Amino acid sequence: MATEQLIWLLPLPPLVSFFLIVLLANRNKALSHTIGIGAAFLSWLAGMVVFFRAVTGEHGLHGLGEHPLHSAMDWLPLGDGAFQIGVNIDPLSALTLFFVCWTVLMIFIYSVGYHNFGQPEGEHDQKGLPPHGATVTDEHGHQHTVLSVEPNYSRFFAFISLFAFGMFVLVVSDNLLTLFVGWEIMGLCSYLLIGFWFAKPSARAAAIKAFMTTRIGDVFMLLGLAYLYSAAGSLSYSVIFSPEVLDRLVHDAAVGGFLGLSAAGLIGLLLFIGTVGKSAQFPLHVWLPDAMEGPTPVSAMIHAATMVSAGVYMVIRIFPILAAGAEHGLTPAMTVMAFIGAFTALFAATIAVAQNDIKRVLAYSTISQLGFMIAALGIGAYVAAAFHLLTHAFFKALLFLGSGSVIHGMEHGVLHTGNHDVDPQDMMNMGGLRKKMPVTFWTFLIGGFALSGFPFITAGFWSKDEILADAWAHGHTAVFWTLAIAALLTAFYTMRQIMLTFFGEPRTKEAEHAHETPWTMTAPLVILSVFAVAAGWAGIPEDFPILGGLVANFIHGVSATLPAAMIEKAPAFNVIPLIASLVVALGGLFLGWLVYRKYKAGATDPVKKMLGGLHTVLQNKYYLDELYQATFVRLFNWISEVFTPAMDRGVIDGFLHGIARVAFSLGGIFRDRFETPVITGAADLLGNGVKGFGREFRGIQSGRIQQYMNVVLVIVVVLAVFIYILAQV
Amino acid sequence: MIPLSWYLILAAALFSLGLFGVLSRKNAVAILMGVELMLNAVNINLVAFWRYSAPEVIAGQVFTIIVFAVSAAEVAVGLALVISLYRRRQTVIAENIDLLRW
Amino acid sequence: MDFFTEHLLTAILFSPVVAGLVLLFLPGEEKKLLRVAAFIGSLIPLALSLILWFRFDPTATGFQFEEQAAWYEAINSSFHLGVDGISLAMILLTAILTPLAILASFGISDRVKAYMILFLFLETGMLGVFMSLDLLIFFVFYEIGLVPMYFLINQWGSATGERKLWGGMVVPARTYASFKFMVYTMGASLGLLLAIQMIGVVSGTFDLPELYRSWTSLSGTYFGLDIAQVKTIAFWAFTIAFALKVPVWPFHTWLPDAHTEAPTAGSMILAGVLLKLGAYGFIRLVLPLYPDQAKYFAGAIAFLAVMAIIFGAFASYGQTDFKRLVAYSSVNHMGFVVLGIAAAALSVGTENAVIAMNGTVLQMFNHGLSAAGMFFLVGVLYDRTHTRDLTKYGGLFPLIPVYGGILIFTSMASLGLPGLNGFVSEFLVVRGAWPVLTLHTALSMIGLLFTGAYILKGIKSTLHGPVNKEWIGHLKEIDKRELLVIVPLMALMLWLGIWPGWLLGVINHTVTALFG
Amino acid sequence: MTPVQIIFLVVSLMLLVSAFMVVTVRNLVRAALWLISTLFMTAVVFVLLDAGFLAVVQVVVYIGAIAILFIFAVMLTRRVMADTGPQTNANGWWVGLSSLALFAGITWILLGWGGSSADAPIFPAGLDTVTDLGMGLVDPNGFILPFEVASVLLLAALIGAIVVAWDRDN
Repeated sequence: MATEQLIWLLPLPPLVSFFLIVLLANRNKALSHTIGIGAAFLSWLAGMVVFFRAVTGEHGLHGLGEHPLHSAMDWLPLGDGAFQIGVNIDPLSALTLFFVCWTVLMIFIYSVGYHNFGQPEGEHDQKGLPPHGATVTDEHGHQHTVLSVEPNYSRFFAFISLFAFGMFVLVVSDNLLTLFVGWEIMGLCSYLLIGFWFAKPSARAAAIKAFMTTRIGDVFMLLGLAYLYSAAGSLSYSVIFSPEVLDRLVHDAAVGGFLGLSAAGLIGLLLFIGTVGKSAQFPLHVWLPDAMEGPTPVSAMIHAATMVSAGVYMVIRIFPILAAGAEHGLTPAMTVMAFIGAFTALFAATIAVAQNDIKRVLAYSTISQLGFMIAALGIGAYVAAAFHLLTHAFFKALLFLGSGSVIHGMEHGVLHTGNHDVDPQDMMNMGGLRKKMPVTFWTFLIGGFALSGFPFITAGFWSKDEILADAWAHGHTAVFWTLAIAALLTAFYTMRQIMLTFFGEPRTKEAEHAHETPWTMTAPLVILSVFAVAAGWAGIPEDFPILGGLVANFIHGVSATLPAAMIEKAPAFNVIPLIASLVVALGGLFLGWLVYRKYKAGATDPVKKMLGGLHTVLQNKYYLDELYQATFVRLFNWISEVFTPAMDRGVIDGFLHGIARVAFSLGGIFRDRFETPVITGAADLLGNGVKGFGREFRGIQSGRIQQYMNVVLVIVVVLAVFIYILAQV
Repeated sequence: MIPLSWYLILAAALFSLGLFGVLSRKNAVAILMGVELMLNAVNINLVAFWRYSAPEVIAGQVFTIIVFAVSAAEVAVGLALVISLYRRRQTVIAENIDLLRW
Repeated sequence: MDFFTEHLLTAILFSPVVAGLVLLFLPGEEKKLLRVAAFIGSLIPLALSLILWFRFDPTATGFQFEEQAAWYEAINSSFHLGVDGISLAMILLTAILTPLAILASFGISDRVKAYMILFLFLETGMLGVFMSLDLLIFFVFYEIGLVPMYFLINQWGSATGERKLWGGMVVPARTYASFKFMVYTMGASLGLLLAIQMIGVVSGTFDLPELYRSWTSLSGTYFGLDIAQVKTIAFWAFTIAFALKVPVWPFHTWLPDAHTEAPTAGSMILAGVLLKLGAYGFIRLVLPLYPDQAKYFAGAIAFLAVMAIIFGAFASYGQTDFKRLVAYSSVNHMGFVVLGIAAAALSVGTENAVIAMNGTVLQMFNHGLSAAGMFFLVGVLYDRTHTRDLTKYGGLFPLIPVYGGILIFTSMASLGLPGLNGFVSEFLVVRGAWPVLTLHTALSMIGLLFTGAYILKGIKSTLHGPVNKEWIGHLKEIDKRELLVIVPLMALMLWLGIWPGWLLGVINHTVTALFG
Repeated sequence: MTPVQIIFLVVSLMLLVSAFMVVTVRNLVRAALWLISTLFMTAVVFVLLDAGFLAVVQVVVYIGAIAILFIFAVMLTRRVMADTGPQTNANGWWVGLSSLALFAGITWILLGWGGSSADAPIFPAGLDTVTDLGMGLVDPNGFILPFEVASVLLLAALIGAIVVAWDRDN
């Protein structure tokens, strides 16, 4: 099969799987996950074939950059032409496709175990709530409470299938509109999956929050698309990133002369706001931590492999527009990105330090890492951003799945003791899990070190180092130092997490009874941990001392995606950013170990002691949620519930009722003063007169024939006399 | 010879007598008899005018024949009505028959 | 052209009336028979419309299947019918929605005969508007539609609910709503009638194709006014009549009342087709007859459209009555239609106009599907719970999973989720409007944002959250007949979302010829 | 006074007396008999007017059919009304006066009219009125239409009479 055809087919298996599960297999759990995983596997297979065919084509990645695998067809007939959609694989999408395929397949497999397939159904389990566990009796007659299977098991696979479809569509599309289609389908799925346990009010609220917050970005992105489409006449990558179009966009002023931007600048900013929403950048990041209400595989799906990556993927994709006209320093759009990215990286890292929920820490670290990527793009470090996107996807998926595994183990303990007040996600309740859950521990450790940027071995080190190197090389020192501090904090809170979770003694009974998870969960962890290490080797700078050149720098080829004029060489090796990387990573990890090595149950969190009041602020996420609640949400609620009804019912309907009232009273006056006395009066008079006359004179109608004849006789006589007299005169 | 006026006065007298009968009698059958008298008066008039004005034109006699037919029909229907009324209401007095009263 | 093809439009137009007359002679107590007969009767125009669709030549310019018969010769008004790509889409929409609405009203058991007959008459009224090529005929059909709808709301509307008026006057809500609907619409059509007569007097004909040629190039002085002033007055008369029907802010307040109080099928048709009459009036009459005025006032109309989009969304979000929430969503969605019309008026002759108008017509079709679907689903829930209060539901998803899935699907179509129908049309409208009405378009995004908010509020309050114990065991799953209503709609939504080319191709050719 | 005039006067007198008796006698059977007399005298008047055929018809139709019908009717309805009670209604006198006035008026007019004293023209010789009458009644250019209408009328009256008088109760 031609590769292009294969690309067209690539996203379809999950979509088919979605419909099959929804329509046919929704009562059969085994069939559902078989279909789901089968579809994910097919897509994975297709993805791998496409990936290897793409990167092993003539002239490698550079050849692919110049001649992407591309196929398109007419979709919307418009005017004399048509809007085309199609598929496109260039170095950037090939790279993205690679990690998406892997993480998606791993997450699918992991979900089987996470949702307790094969376990009995719980007696009190309800659809829409997490399973509460089932009571079983063993052969000795003892009653145990064990984990119970998720009641909406099939539905979960349907949703993540659709989610995977959205992501594949986004990656393979050759234009921004179908990219947006995939983008929004994922938005829907994230809504459905965050609200998977929809009977929990918190999950329901989180789902809506996620959808609405990202939608703020989406509507701006829609405007950006409309603008770009009208300015460039197309949304296909091959057209909008062509030098002529870029040139035109740079030299056209933005519509209405908005802030003195060029058209490219405004389009870029509008599209970037879409990413701010999707990739949870400040100030639209608030949805992501709440999104932890979903099942853990969902968190991994959203926060690592797919949705948030999609945001970054999109800005990397439109980088030519953002950077158009950047010959004289950063464009305004890039400046904004660099600022927001760097700020978010630091901001989220500070919050992560003060969180106790194992998933929330990861959520904030995700926001922070995405900030790294955005900041990297903002300073023009295209390759570094793509590289970090790749490595982050692997190690963050690993960390989320690992945390899910930890929670799962803790839930086991909770069911064993029967004390449901213990939050299995709270790190303060853990400790010592290293021995209970060895596979989870080692893989989590790898993931954590990758996130911290543990030097030379882990993937995170290489990608983060590349960002810092770029920042330093291009002289963006403010960005450099901000990111460096963020990286330091990252290493610190990661170590804090590892220490609190796995080291020391179990701090609760539940932790003592935690249990390693089944192979369906640990196997994905192991596979992902391989990538969390190895993915970094693909991007070791060529001129790095000793290690450089050992493995060919594959990642740098991604820059071939850009128009030829924009491709820059990797910055020359500089020792200062390297030292900075080493110091922040190792220093952060050491600090974390130092602070938490002796932490005991019941003791105050050392971080809290150190930070004092600031800790409360951090724990409450700088009170941003409360601020939004008090301003925007309240304002909009007021508009909806008070202002608009008052306008509709009060002003507009009031006006209408006023007219009606005037008409009614005019009618009343007319009726009482004219109609009733004059018209009706006259008519009544006539009628009554006739009636009265008839009543008086009906007596002559006696019914006696002879009387009538008498009358006739009289009249005849009278007439005759009259005529006679008349004749005489 | 007899002047035309004699016939006419005879007819007028007969007509007046018939009219008196129609208007004054109580019995419906008697009223019908009065009607017959009036018709006969008309017949006399018709024949007299025929004879005195244009005996060669037969129209006068034709009218009379038709009056015969009409009066025969009238009597037949009238008497049938009277009998029918008599059967139902046990009366033939015209004054009691006032179904068409208001 | 055989006889059948020549008179295809007449056949489509009057087949519902014939079916209604047949119904008249069926026994009134045979409810099942009446329902089935009405359903079959409404399938006839659908079948004929499909024939029309397949015999329609999408590449030809101008009107097709034209028919002309003498009607009112003294004033040069003739019974002139014809279709082009735009009206064909609307006819198809009407023909699809009516059988589904009749199927949806199988639950009605009160005066079934009258109900079904009114429904069939209503269909003829709507089809007539989309087919007529004569101003007087247009107006006649435009008004005919009001009467059955008035009775449907007034007689079969929701039985409970009251509306307080001034001075302590209290009237039943359905009486209030039907009265408002009728009087408001008629009042606004008064100007339309006068303007139509004025056109007739000035140009001596009511024939649309002829007016397209003569009216726009007319010059001179009439009624002591310059022709431009005359046209401006007539333009506003037309605009207000259609704006009220669409409805555009601030003429929209009849809509939530009428939609909320109407029976389920009535709301489906009201939102699905009747609102389109106004938009169709803009496209068929206002833009071609008053291009200069439309261009001059496009900004004002766009402003009203944006207000409709924004306040429609806000108002919808503020409701606690599920049906009212959906009703306000129509204000929101139809705002995009008017925005597209304004953009096309402003940029006529350019690519922007073509794209905006394509989006507009497609949006009309799409909103017809999704709004009808939403109203139907609200009706299904109401049938079971006898309440529309959102606070009384909650957590119904586990009780009625199939219904829940369908509700989410339809809600998402209404929200404009890519992959479903609403997205394509909204995107095209935004794309077409952006270059010419930038600020308006940007502001309308507030409305688009809140579209999400109210849709999610609907889902949140019904399906999600802790299960409301009251309904456990009392809630039936959606049944087969109801599935038969909603599944075709869903299929169309999905089909149009994934592959809108089949419909847009037909629309596009006409739009390009008219506005390109 | 010619003999014819004398005959006429006698016949007239008998006729008027009979008629007077018809409208005044209490016993209706007698009234019917007086009616026969009146009708017979009318037939005589017809003879005097050279209308022999009509006289015959008068006797056959009126006396032979109509008068007999009257007698039957009187007999059938006799029970309700004693022959002894007053046979005239309350208006009797008043009606009598107006009838007399009518007669007086007509006579007065007749007397004032010149044509009424004219003599009869000579009866044309050879004029066969019977044949003419017969031919006239069936002549399409003559009186066939009134004749047929009269026939239909008679038929209708016949049927009508039967229907009306039909005693459905028995």
